[in-house]
Amino acid sequence: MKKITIPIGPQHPALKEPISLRITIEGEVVKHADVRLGYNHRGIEKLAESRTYIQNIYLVERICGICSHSHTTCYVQGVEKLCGLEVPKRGLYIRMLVCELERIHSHLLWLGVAAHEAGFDSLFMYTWRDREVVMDLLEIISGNRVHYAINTIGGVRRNLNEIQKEKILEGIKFLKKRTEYYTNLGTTEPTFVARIAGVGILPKEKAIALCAVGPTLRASGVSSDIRKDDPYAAYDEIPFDLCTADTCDVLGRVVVRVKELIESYKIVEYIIKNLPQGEIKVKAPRKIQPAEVVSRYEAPRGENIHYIKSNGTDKPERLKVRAPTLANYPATIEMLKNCFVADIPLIFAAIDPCICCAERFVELIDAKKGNSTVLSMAEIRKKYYSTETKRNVVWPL
Amino acid sequence: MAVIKALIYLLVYPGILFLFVYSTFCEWFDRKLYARLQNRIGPAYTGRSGILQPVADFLKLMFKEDIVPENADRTIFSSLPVIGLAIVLTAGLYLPLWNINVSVPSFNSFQGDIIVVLYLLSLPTLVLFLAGWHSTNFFSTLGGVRVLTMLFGYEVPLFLAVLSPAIVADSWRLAEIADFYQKFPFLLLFQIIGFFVAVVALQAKLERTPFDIPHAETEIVGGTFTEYSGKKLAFFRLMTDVEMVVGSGLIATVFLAGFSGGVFLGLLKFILKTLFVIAILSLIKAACSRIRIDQMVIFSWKYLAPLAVLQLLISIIVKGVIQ
Amino acid sequence: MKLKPAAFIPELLRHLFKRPATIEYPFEKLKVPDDFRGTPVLKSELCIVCRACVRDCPAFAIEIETLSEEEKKYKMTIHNDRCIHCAQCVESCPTKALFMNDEFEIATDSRLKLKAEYTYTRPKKSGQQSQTG
Amino acid sequence: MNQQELVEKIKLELGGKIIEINAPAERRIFLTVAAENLVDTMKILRDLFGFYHLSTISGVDTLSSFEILYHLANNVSCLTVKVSINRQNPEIPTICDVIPGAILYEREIQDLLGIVVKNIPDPRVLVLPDDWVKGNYPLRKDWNYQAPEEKIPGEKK
Repeated sequence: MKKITIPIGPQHPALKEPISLRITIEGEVVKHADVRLGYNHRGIEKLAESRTYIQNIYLVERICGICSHSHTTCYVQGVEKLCGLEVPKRGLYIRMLVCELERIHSHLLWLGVAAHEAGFDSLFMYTWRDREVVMDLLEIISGNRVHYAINTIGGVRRNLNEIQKEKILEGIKFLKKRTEYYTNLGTTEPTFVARIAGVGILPKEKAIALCAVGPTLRASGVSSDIRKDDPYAAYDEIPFDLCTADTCDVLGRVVVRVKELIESYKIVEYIIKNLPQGEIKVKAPRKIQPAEVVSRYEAPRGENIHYIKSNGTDKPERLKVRAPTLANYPATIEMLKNCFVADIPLIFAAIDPCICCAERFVELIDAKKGNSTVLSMAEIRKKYYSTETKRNVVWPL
Repeated sequence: MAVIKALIYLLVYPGILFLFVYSTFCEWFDRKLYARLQNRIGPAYTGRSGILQPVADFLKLMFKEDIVPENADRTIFSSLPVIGLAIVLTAGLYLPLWNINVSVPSFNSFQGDIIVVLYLLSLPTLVLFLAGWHSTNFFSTLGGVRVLTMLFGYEVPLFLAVLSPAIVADSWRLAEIADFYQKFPFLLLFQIIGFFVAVVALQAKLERTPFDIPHAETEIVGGTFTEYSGKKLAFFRLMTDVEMVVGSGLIATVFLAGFSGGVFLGLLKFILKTLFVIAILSLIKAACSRIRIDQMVIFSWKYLAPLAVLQLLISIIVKGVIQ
Repeated sequence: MKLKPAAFIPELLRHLFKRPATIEYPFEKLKVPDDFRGTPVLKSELCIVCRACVRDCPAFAIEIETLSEEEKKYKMTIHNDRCIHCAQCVESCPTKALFMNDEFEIATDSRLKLKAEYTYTRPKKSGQQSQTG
Repeated sequence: MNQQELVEKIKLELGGKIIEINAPAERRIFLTVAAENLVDTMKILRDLFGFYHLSTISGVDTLSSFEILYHLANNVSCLTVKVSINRQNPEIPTICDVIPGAILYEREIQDLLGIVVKNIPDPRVLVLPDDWVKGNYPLRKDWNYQAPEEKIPGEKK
């Protein structure tokens, strides 16, 4: 059998964002996978060096649209540590509340995307409809659906009132019921289970060696969660369980995420019931003495780490961001080997890829080179499709 | 007179015009029902509750830019959509819609027309395979190969299931089979297994979830249709719609006792019965996730084919008891 | 784990008789919450030209031009085409001269239409304001 | 094992390899070693202390040298191994043999800071475009990017 290489991306219906996976297949079986980044670079790390600490909150928020709160919290925590601020309890609790609501929305979104990649559009529609509930809650709390902008250095920007609390509890009650229904459905519908069980195997040792993070790692049976390992905010005061699965496949990742959803509902309820009174923020200085800090955060997709170095001015010397998706790419390549072509979107979606999260380094516009070359379709074909690989697809059975 | 009648038959009812109008209506019905099952609105703006949306889509595609890949065989690539559409339209003519008197066979109703319809319904699959193969795109080629692989899965169960009512009715003529079950409707109860096998096989033939493997968009982009655009894509979409009407019409004829009662009552029955079959197809589409090609072949040979054989056995026994 | 074929069908059929969850958007609209962060608006009579908003805006969307130093006449331009609706300016403003309204359908065909300009005199004790926007 | 014990044990095991070690905050340790001791240090940290997880590799350009920071983590602490290298001839050894998951981060600092990672298993460009002009390393402090002037369509100046 002859091998051919097919491009999945940078534009492909399975990918919601641009990334290029070069897949070498033999018949319907994937033999090798390679990943090429760089389609979505915005130069955020470079840009952060020329902006003040306050402006950078909103800059890091725009690293990702789905886990926007995770980046700001990670950044803000780091800056607070740099200038030694003690954030009031109420502020921390509201911050955690948004964290968990964001986790709920991200996991529901992911469940829908996974269903869509498996061709299960009804489940996709239903989960996304129910996700609107948590989106509305976030809008009520923060004033916007995607970029909540609730964090500021030294606390949070908005307080919570009784009506909002009630609405949150109501929404969580509804979502709890729905999530239980989806768990039942997702694990009993034969066509869906057939697609996700035993697909994308990542053994425990491989997961550890390749530095996988988040649900991908936990689905391989490793109990690692920054909220437990390295409690930030006030997570050490909140009772919750760490969710793992040992099937090491896509089904395991679904199970981990659904379990985490249920844990998140519990955390939200706990936070609302035990919300401390008091201030929500303290005043922050504009300039920060030279120091360095490593801030870690458990985003819905896994460990998010920011390294911040200050130099005495009101701008950081260096801000390094590592989003969870980048850490999961080596593991994904491992998972893609020897799977079917049909499983590629599912396996890739199972790490919950956020490509714009993972790519934030460099602006790509070359100022000197103004003229772009226009290639005709024929030239592109000649360039990229050599004639000998034209019709050599092999019979799959 | 015969010529005029034949022309009306070919061009108006139940020929091209009727099939076009009705298949776009069926697509709207399918889309609307699918949307409502998913708690959405579905097509809403074109015409009353979006009823003209499929026509609008068709017209829009007709005016879109039409691109033929450089390396593709131009003639074959361009002619395949038309051939496919012609095949399914021809198959539509054999549905016993205008057979007021069964004892007088009209020119399109003859012994063995059920075989002809089944054969004509197999051809679009080959057209799709050729379309995929001639697109010279990796995704299309993969789609084409998947089309053919799937054909070996569902075709045998479909044939066995559709032919077993014919065995009981002791005829290979669609009008006669329908007429037979008009007289003995209770015999249809013995064909329930066959009905479901045929519906599932039709779902696979129409490449709808859970069998939309050849054009699974999240896996192989557009599959067979990746390189098709403009008019050609419009024809292909129309071909699938007409195929859905003809396929559900065939199932309605052999399993739901056909469309007796003259032109108007027959038309009403035709619409109701095909919509019933399409509703089941939509429900299956909404309730399942796409399976893999290997799982599909295993499913067909492990469950569908044995069930079809079982149905055949039941039919033979029933026939023996009747006689 | 038990597999149940067609486990989804009862739920699907139940929804057939329910109202759709989606709405026909341009004709029907959802309500936004009270403190929604829409478009920034300046109450020019309150502005003391401290330039805190200009300093903190992460998108450099606010500009204050001095038209005349003696008359204390200023022009603030809010570039809504750059604005990222974070409401940091509202936060930074010491006199609460800026606020966010609940407008979210601000798409237009030209970026030039998105500029909001306010010409005003800084209030001393009594000040007259003129405003164009 | 708590943080203080961990620091003491690391001091004991690594001995002379340590240039500096301090623990400024809870669950945070910063450790400075020389570039030639990096791989050994990583091996010891992984095998004896369970630092399997490499969170990321950061590079800082301090204008006099490059600081490469390896953020490792286990369930007790988050340890940052700092390596300072010469700015004229920036070279570090690869740690992919010790931690295979480091490959993407090494390729990233290779692209963005122009640091040569010796014996890297996969030296291809990861994030920069294929037609990127060689010798431009965007995250270096002396590399400045001037954004083109903003032109709004239809604007009269």
